[in-house]
Amino acid sequence: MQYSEKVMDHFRNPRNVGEIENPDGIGYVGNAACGDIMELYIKVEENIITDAKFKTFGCGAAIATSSIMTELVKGKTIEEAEKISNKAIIEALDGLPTIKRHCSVLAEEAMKKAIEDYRSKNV
Amino acid sequence: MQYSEKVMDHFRNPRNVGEIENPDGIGYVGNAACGDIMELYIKVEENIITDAKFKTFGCGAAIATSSIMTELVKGKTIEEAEKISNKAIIEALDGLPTIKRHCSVLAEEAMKKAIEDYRSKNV
Amino acid sequence: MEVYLDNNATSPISEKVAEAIKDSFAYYANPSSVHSLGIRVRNFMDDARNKVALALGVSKEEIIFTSGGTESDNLAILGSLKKTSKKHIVTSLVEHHAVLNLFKQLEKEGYEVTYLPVDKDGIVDLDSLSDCLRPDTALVSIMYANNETGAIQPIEKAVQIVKNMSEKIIFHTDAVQAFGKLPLSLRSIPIDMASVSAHKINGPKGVGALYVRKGLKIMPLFRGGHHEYGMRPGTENIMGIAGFGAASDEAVENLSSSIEKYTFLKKRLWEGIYKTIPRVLLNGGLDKTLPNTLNVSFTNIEGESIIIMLDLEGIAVSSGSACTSGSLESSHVLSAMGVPAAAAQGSIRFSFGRYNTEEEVDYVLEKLPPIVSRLRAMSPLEK
Amino acid sequence: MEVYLDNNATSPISEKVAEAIKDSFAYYANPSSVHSLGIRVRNFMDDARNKVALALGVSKEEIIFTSGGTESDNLAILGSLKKTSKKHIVTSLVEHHAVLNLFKQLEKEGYEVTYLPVDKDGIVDLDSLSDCLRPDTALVSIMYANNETGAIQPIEKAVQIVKNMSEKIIFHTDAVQAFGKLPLSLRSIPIDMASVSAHKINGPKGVGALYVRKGLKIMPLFRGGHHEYGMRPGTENIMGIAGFGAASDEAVENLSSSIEKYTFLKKRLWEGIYKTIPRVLLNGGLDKTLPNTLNVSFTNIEGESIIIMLDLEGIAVSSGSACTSGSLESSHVLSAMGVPAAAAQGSIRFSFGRYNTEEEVDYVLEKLPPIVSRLRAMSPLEK
Ligand SMILES: Cc1ncc(COP(=O)(O)O)c(C=O)c1O
Ligand SMILES: Cc1ncc(COP(=O)(O)O)c(C=O)c1O
Repeated sequence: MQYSEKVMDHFRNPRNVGEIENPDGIGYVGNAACGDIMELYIKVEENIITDAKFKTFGCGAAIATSSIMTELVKGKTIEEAEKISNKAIIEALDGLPTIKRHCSVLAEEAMKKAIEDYRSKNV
Repeated sequence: MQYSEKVMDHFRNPRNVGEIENPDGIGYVGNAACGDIMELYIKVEENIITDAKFKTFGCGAAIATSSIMTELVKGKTIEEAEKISNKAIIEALDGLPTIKRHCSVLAEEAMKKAIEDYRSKNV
Repeated sequence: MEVYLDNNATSPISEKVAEAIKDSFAYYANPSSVHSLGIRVRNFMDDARNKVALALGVSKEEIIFTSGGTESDNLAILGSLKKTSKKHIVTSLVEHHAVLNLFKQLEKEGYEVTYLPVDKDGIVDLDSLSDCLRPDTALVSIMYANNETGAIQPIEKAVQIVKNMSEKIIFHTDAVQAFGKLPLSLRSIPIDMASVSAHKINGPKGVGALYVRKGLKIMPLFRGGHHEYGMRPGTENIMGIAGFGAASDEAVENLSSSIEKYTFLKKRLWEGIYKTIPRVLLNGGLDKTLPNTLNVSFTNIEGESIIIMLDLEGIAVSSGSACTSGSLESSHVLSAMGVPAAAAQGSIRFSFGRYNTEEEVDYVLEKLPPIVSRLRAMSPLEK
Repeated sequence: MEVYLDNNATSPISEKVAEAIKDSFAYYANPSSVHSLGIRVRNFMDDARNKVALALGVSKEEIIFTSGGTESDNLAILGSLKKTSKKHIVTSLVEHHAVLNLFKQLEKEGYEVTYLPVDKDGIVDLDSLSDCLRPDTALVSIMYANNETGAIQPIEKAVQIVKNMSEKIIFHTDAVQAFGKLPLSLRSIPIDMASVSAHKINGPKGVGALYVRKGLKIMPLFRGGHHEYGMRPGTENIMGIAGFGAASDEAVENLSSSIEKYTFLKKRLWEGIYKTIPRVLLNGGLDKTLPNTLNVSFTNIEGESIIIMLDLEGIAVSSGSACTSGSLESSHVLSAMGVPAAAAQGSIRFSFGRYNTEEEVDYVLEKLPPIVSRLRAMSPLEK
């Protein structure tokens, strides 16, 4: 496995680690047996994501994809954030080893779940 | 294949190479397809082998076994010569590689045939 | 500081091994050749064969050189199964993939396989072994010591159980991790075959051997010339074999001092970890394992991220076996031992070798606790 | 004088290869490891892979490292047969034992085998090839150049014939003797697989490669980890692979100059023999053979005794292939060419390599005639 410099940067200096108190949405995906768990928190104001944080149990790629996802969504509308695909994440990280692509899928799913959670509370 | 010094000596300096003119017995064994042909000549006087020569087509062991056989039989009675087994030849050569043992059998057979030939002419 | 603690994955070539390899360059002919250059190479190779044999406590006619532990395992198992029509075979749940994946393949091809369970320390259950043997049991393959946890199996007892049932059941052991780390005297046990590999004991990668007890004939894995007593065709890896001989020699020579050193370093590392890091588990225990192997679970964090963090500090370790690193499955060994997933995922194997020092252990003990803290601070399981 | 003319059996390691091997000692980690030491080794290995690929005119993802030519041949043939249920397979009568003995084994196991005949120069008969292909033909394996006579086979035409019949018939070539001695550009022929071995081109023994055309999947010969694209498990022979890479590089670099040199030496040796020794036969001819290989029959005397006599003068040659020397069978290659037994038994292969000189050829030409005379004087066939 050879990670890109971007992945290594996000792994060594992950952005937005932690939890948000009273978040507007939480997305939780994965399980310990699979080796990856991601928990994403978002704060939403007037349909715009103003803050995002994560907690992740997993490999280097899992941590890096979570980290970059929180960066990507900040300042975006809910609709824009929802459209961030795993491919966009891979691109933003200058690539991921083939066997680590599922991490980008997890990050996409976690964000979708967080948005879903936000919506379910705001109907 | 690793030959004993004795084998190498008989191969480098084979004793009694050649034919005997008007031999009392000739033994011819083997064929080209098998890779070995031996021809042994004996001269017999009053039941004693007074001379022996050989011609051999074959590997190092074939040449060495022929050579030592001619040495071993000289001065022996026909009955003594007949009893020289392939084991005796192997011993006299300080051993032979396993896959070369058939050469000692050939030498034994060639001598037996030469004696048979001698007897058939002297009944 | 560069600290290599991944010696169970592979180990650096020693100086003596490097010398033996360089010396081998002068033996360039083909050992099958008739001419004297060939004979010289044959004798040179047999010297090395003798050294490997001595290290195993067997004789040189019983050693077949192969391309490594994986091939040795496959040759032993497939080579003996081709000689019988019996269809029941036995192994353990904690074998290396070279054995385990072969058994899975054989299962697909119609063999009935018993996978023996292990206890919480990774020791194979001998009652299950006794119970599973049948008249149509062809072969039992149990490793001597485990690559991930270092767990040492009760091989002598296992062989006795099998041979009491029937002399004819073939007993093979994967001794790749035990070789050179434990005293071995295979002649004194009625074992049939044992696999070893040079690169785990400071020899070169890509060369191994299979001990095949005198009198036992197995079929080759593939066809060609009459090399290695007809059991393994192909021009011999002279350079690798020379290095393997030297490595075996050295391993025997240094055995007791290395056992002493490894035992000390391992205890120091474990005690340091235990004192400074909460919620750690020792997988396999301290005493029933290879002196050089320490397997620790750092709960609630994942192994690869620990490895990379340590790597950034110059420390090389692994999680699980080197072959499966980078794959998505978690350790089949820890899961057979009943280690829960969140702990199994965070397991790290520290494996010592010839060149490790006390200072290196202390360096690891300095770097490791903050890494675990940082990763735990990110973990959603830490609440 | 020490004159080594047995380079088709194996060849001495070159200086650059020796350097590459020594350099490899610094790349000691396991290439499957996650840590950066492992990644360095992986990249180092891929460098060598690239060099081998370039020498074959293919790309590095198409190269699988093995333990040598024998394993490569077996992997290619068994690995592709395991993927199909078709039961007709084709090879030639003049293959190396690595292929021929495997086909004989497959025949026993129920495959229908066509052994293609050769002409008096040892060239495979292409009409027989066209005629034998059937809807259930699974695989054709024909060597690129013969080890005993050097005969170069019409591989491009053979591949065309096979692929015209059906794209699906797998075409494998044993290119062990052609590699590094002829210009090869496998990408430009629709060939599926090709076997090569390092030790025939001044690389180390015990390492080889199989070219597997992109997109083709074969089954591994044995099981273990996921190495070599899943086709060949076992920790990689880094040292051997490094040497193989360097040897491939050098072979490509020196190709045209070595062809020129070998052609000159071979012609000089043959003309010298022909002029001074009566009743000699040139097996395979001068032009349709590898530039470095000269196979001559000295009628009415036997090969081993010639070899030993030459050996006593410091000249190393062989008769037949190195694998069969010491065995009792005479050359299956010469017999397929119709060479009579008394001539086949007295055949000697002179095979040139990197370090041979004109002086050496002249030395052989001085020593050889009296040896032949002496042995003929002992031969009962000389009447
Ligand atoms: C227990 C065990 N068996 C087999 C092997 C395979 O040996 P090799 O890598 O030499 O093929 C290894 C190491 O990789 C091992 O640790
Ligand atoms: C044509 C040919 N094929 C295969 C082989 C086998 O290669 P290796 O000795 O590397 O197994 C050889 C040489 O021995 C050969 O000449």
